[in-house]
Amino acid sequence: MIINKLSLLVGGEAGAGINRSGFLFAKICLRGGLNVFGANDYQSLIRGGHNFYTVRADDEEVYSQADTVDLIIALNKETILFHKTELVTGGAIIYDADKITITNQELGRDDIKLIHVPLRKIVKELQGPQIMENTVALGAAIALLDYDLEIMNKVLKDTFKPKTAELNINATKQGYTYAKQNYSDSFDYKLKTVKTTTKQKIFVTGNEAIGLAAINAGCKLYAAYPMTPATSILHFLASVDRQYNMIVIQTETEIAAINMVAGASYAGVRTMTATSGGGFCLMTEGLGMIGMTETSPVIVLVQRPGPSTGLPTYTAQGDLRFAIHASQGEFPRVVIAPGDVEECFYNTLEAFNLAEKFQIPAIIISDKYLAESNGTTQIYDQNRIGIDRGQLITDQYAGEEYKRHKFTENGISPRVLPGTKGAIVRTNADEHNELGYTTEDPMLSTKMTDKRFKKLDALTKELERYETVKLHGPKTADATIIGWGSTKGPIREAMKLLSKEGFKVNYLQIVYLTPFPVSKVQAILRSAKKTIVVENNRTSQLSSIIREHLLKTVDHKILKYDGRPFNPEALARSIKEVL
Amino acid sequence: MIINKLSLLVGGEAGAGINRSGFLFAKICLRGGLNVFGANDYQSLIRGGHNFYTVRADDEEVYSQADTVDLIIALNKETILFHKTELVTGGAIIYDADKITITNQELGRDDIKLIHVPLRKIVKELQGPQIMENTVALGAAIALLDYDLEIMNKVLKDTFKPKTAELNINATKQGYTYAKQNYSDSFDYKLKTVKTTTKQKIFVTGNEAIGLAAINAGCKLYAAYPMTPATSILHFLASVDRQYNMIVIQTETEIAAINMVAGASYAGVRTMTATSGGGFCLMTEGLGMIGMTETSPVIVLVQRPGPSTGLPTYTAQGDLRFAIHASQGEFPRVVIAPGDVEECFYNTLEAFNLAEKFQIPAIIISDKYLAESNGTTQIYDQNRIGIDRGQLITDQYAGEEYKRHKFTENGISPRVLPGTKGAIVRTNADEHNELGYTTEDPMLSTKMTDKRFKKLDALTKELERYETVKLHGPKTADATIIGWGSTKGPIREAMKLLSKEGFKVNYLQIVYLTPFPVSKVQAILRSAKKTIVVENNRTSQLSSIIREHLLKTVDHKILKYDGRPFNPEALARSIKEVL
Amino acid sequence: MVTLDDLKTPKTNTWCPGCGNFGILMAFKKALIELGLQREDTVLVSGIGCHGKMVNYVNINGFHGIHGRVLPLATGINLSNPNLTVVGFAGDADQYNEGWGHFAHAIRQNIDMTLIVHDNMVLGLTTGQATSTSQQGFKSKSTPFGVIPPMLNPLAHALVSNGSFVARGFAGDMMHLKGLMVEAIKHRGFAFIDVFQPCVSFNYLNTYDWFSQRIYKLDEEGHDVTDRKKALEKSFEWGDKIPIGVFYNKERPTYQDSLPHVKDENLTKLSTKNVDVTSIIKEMM
Amino acid sequence: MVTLDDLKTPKTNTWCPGCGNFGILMAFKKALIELGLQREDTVLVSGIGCHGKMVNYVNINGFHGIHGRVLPLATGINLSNPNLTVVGFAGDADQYNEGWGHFAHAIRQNIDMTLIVHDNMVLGLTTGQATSTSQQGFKSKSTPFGVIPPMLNPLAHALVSNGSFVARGFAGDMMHLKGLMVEAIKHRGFAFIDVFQPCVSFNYLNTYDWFSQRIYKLDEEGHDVTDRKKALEKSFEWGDKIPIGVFYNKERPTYQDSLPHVKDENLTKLSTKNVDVTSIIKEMM
Ligand SMILES: Cc1ncc(C[n+]2csc(CCOP(=O)(O)OP(=O)(O)O)c2C)c(N)n1
Ligand SMILES: Cc1ncc(C[n+]2csc(CCOP(=O)(O)OP(=O)(O)O)c2C)c(N)n1
Ligand code: SF4
Ligand code: SF4
Ligand SMILES: [Mg+2]
Ligand SMILES: [Mg+2]
Repeated sequence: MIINKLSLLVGGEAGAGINRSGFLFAKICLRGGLNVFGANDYQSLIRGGHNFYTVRADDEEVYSQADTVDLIIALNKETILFHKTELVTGGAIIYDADKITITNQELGRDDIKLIHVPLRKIVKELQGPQIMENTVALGAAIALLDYDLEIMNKVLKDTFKPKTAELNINATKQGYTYAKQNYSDSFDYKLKTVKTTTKQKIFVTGNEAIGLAAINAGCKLYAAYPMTPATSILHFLASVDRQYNMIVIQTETEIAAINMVAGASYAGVRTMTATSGGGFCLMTEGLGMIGMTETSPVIVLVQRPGPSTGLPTYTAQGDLRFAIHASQGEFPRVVIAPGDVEECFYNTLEAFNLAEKFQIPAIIISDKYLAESNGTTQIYDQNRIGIDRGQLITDQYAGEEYKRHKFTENGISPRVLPGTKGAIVRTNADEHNELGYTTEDPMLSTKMTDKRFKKLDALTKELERYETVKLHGPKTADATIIGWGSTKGPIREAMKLLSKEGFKVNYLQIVYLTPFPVSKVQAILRSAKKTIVVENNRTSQLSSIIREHLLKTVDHKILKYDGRPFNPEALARSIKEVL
Repeated sequence: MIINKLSLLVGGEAGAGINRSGFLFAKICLRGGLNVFGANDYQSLIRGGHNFYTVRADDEEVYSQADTVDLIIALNKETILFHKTELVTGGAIIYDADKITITNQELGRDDIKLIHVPLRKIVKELQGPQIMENTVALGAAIALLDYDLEIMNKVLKDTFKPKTAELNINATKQGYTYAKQNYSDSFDYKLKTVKTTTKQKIFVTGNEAIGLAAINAGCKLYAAYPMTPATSILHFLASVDRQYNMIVIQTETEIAAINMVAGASYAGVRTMTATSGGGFCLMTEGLGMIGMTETSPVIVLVQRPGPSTGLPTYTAQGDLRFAIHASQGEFPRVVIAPGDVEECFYNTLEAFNLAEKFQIPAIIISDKYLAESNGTTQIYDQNRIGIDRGQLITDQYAGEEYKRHKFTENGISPRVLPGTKGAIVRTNADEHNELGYTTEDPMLSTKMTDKRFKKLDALTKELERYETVKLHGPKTADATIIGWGSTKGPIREAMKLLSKEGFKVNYLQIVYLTPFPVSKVQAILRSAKKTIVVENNRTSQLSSIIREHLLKTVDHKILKYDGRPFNPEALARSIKEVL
Repeated sequence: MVTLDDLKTPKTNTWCPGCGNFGILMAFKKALIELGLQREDTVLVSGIGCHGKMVNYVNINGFHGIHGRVLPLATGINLSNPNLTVVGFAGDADQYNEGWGHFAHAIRQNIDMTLIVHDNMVLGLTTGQATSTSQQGFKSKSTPFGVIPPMLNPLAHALVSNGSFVARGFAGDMMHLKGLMVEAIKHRGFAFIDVFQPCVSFNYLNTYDWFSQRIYKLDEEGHDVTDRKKALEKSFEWGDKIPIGVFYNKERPTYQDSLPHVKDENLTKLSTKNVDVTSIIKEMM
Repeated sequence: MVTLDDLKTPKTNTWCPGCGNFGILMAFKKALIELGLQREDTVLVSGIGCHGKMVNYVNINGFHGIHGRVLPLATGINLSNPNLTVVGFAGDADQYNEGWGHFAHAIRQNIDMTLIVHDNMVLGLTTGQATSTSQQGFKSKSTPFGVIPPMLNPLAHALVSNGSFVARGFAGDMMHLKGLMVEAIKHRGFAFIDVFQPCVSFNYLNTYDWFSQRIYKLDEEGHDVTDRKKALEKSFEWGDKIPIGVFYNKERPTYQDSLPHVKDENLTKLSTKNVDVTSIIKEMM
């Protein structure tokens, strides 16, 4: 009997509620005190095709999906055919044999259990919509797993409006009862609620965490044009803007969005936009203007596989160099890559502070895997990172004529917002003097460039206090894995596996990519015996950055660029190969 | 007496014909067998302000402007005030004392000659337009320099329509006569026609050279939106499109331009666009589409100082990293940086060939200084670089169903143009299969990415035969200067100065920045005693690229980012400081 | 003669069952057959969105471009080789949001191509956000409190941009739409058809029924297609009665017509050897 | 009360002597004075082009943005702090070429701002290429054989986009233009003025004289500014008689009017301490 170590997959056509049902299952586990990780996999289509959602539940912490599946809920035949090889021996498939006929030959293995539940029939009897089949199946899964139906009912009640909730509660009950009666004790995997001493955790996606942090940080204007996988930030914020005095506006294009947030930042609000590669391309000109005008929007770049439209609903880490070097000319920026849903929250707060304090654009670089997967994390500390708006004069302004781009020791010019009595606030995408008027003077231009780069020095200094890199695992190890962003989950899972096998590896996570934390990385790599970069791209952009900044070649690269995240076991295997 | 070593400056308000008159003077020198370099300096305005054009004429080769000026033609007072300190001892200023009163105090030096010519009066007498004052002054300059008025007349005849030419010929004659009568032999600098055995040379800007090469290469569609300093390519091509069966179209935006050339390339024509940083930003999304669809336009990026609008009429080399990494995802491209007007021509032809042969975007990166300065060069060999369109099936297509993105050994899929009998030509910004249909399959996606990167291998191999780097000066030296693009002129001039002083330096010019010619650079730097990077930017992007590819820090960086090109003597001084 | 079978592709169609796009797809195939166009001589250019998948479902030349850029992409193809018949398929967000900056310009220039906009009044492929042609008050994930501005009127914009062929079709009336496509493709110059395309997954408001109850055919009312002013008036009709059909159709010189040196020239045939530029070089001496 | 002197800046004006921009500059300053606006409460947003230099010549808050983006930039400012009076100055290429994609949308949304387009029918600062409003046949360095397409009609586009204030001025009639500006700035909602602005350096065709001979004032003819259809008809008048003045003026709800939670709220005053998001976090449990 295997208790509280489960990997479940719900699969079916797009539009069959796959995402929702996987999510519900995960929530149920969470409520029982388990740690959960949920990831979706869907195609660029609205109905049909093949979608699936995997949930991993564990009494220990889980950081990613698993390589294998213990229980499949198959709402269509494809799900069985595509995923049967992922099933462990002793694993089971819940399906409706009235709808799906699968021959032994098609299945090709006899070490797994087929659990027929008459989903369609039950839904028909309940006169529910077809999409409810997945709730019935969930009930059956709960039964197989010997888990607590009451928690499920509670989650349904919290999720749906009363009427829908009731319908669904009935549905799960039917599924539950059917499975209990027909398949009692036929499955080795069980889930048990865990009494945790720690506080209830939350289950959240990377995009939600960023959106939530933006609200917490006092973001008042969010402007964006829909683009997978950034869109859910827009949806999330649009659904709550009325509660938080925010304006959430869907613009006509990404160009409009970036210029709108530049204007908003100049006016004096905290502001954010998000997009993916194609939209980021269109934002690059505005990005440079933000650099030049020393305004401070936060820009979220949620990567997906390119080049161009690529694989719009899948994941990749191919835009790092682009984010670092985007736009003509040279100006300081900060590029931050959170690695999990916890960091998505706190790093976003940092991004808002750094942007305003140094009057620079802050780019948060994420990807589909991080943005749309659900992770379990501690309830966010809403006051851990206080709001620091930098040098901002909000009352009346007095003294010498206000100079928006005043030369100062550290390059940062105290900010006054337009509308403030006594001050005229002028800025300029052209090179300008301290007052913001256009200049073409060579000496002044040099000085203004230097002023902007002084801020980079100040920023670099400030970041010494930040967790710009994190070392996970033992301080000394036989090999050091290096990564950035969403590979964090699979890497940490792989480390668990490796450590079980007695391998001593640690993991250097680089959170701040620009300015690159040279000395911190150097300090860690100096004692690294062997370095292995893990990245979701083809050219290993991080390796090139390490070469550039540290004059150091990493020993090995493990790269994956098929749009899918790393799986822990496969990754552990690849690591072992080079150890 | 100094013969055939002259630096002349014509200065005045915008709209006073400064550019034209400097250019005419240069042409006159050229026709006399001299080598000439002409550079303009103007502000972002149409009339007024202060513009100037410098001409250097020499019987030896000249590669850039000089640090000092021997003769000034001042059409306004500012010209005198701004440039008096640049005048050498014994230098002269031609001006109209009736218009410009300048006190000794204002002048502040007594080692120069003031040459009054009644420009306004002469023009009035001739009933010419005010702008003709500069032609009168030119005539006076010819007289002072003891040069040949006949050549001047010839140039005027070749340049203007008969009536205007005649008017101008009269004007120069008046200026000439006045100066001969009043200032005969008062100036130490002389010009003499030179009988050269070599062929007549041409005088051309970087932009003209690129435009000319495009025509020579068979470019049939040029689409662009005006942006300084790329605009003159548009003007140049628009003026001759009717002679060469070309379509030259001013688009509504740069986004339209890049997509239009992508479409044209798919249809099967050689095609080009050009812009500067801001426009290039807007093109980055299309650039990625070109990478993905394996189309092959040539894109010219003419840099100016950023960030953002920056100094729109000045020069910089701040966009190198951006050009290399622009657009999301990863795909091969070629980035070529010609260093002078000769290379502008031949490199452009190479760009067209490489783009088509490897079905990749080719980026030519230039800057204002190279694009708008006139250099002297040998008449271009129009057949040196033949047209190589790569694997192109133009007749009928037969055989298996045509696969636009067929997997092949070297990644290059033979091309058929739409309209060809027997073949359906399909391409796709989404990831696609060989036939161009959308795919989301992980294995196929990996394979397609690898296919595109195989082309990079093939390209890298092909480039071994190309002059991707050039070593100027002695093979062994005490120091090696490293540069790319337009710094070539000032660097070569500085080398002349240094070698006269006995310093032994050589100069590694990197022409192909992507793919970076690692082994060639390595081979040269291995034996370099001291390395000095010279760049028109603040962060020394080339140094970072050398670090990245060669794991090598250069010893010194000489950087200038005030919008102005390096001057040879100042550069030589800076080099000496670190020798 | 091409047949429906020739036009079939191996790709499984991934539109939602019942989607209006099927009507557009079939209408286009039938139009191609009726026009007797060769597969090799026809190019389908599409944007990004559900509509963009057209390129996967018609076996003719195709370029699936990026979001919003059907027009410049198609223009590049058309100018390079006027022998090709170029038909662009865009979405409402694709053309009226992201690609809005090209719309009036391609029309003014009278590029010789056809543009068909799948106007489902939502961003379909990104799961149903509101778009420029969504009705005021329309609720979506990005506009949970309803769309604020009044809807964009693409036909009116096309008409005031000197559009030479401006029409509206309905995906639910395939044969009528086919007729419009035939006329549009035959039209020398820029032909624009906005197609009402029910999105069964996200547009709960503008359904087949909604349209069917409202639309009427202009040609059945004796509308004069050469009267731009009338056409403009008709373009504002919205509410209980909404016209479909040809609003305006009158040829005027195309862009190429004004380029005597390359008129009807297939430029792709010309770039084979180095072009002699001696005459320009002479001027540089 | 601001005075002309208060509005002066230390920057030397670099427009060509005689440029129409001087008329626009003076009209704007006088409008500001007439309206009694405080310098601190007014923001000038400009694009890139000769017109863009406005920001250097009026001593009020200013943001000199990038080419073509006056509208989204100004929108961001206006939405963040509706207490500010935002006036955008764009060029014809700036707004009708590069920025065309924003035009209809800002108008539809009825952002509460004023947009003034310096319509000199050329790209001035880049030395006189043709633009969307250049007349057919206009010769320039980029169109040496003459402009091909018919000119864009920005007023008509504004009108069919539900523009709530649409007007045209003439830089050569400064006092009339000032009147338009005063009305436009007072207008609650999006106010658009296209200004005929002679470019003495590059537009040899549409000169002061050319305009003076043709223009007449709508208000002198009793034009009804609440009649959109009439306004549209008037917008097509071109040739011997060209109308200037207010074509249309009728307020409708602004974008902010439809945002009850932030209506008239100065959002810039709100981001000072961490916002409590407990209620959302609870849903994530
Ligand atoms: C530059 C860019 N921005 C955003 C997207 C994301 N995106 C994909 S499809 C789409 C819109 C789809 O709406 P529409 O054009 O109306 O097409 P439909 O799906 O309704 O046919 C968007 C915004 C993108 N691909 N590229
Ligand atoms: C993205 C981008 N493209 C091109 C330019 C170059 N540019 C500067 S001003 C200008 C156009 C000027 O024309 P217009 O907007 O009509 O202004 P005017 O000078 O006539 O006032 C252009 C294209 C730019 N700055 N940015
Ligand atoms: S989402 Fe709408 S437009 Fe897209 S395929 Fe489904 S029904 Fe059609
Ligand atoms: S170029 Fe034209 S628009 Fe620009 S300042 Fe001169 S006259 Fe005015
Ligand atoms: Mg749509
Ligand atoms: Mg203009």
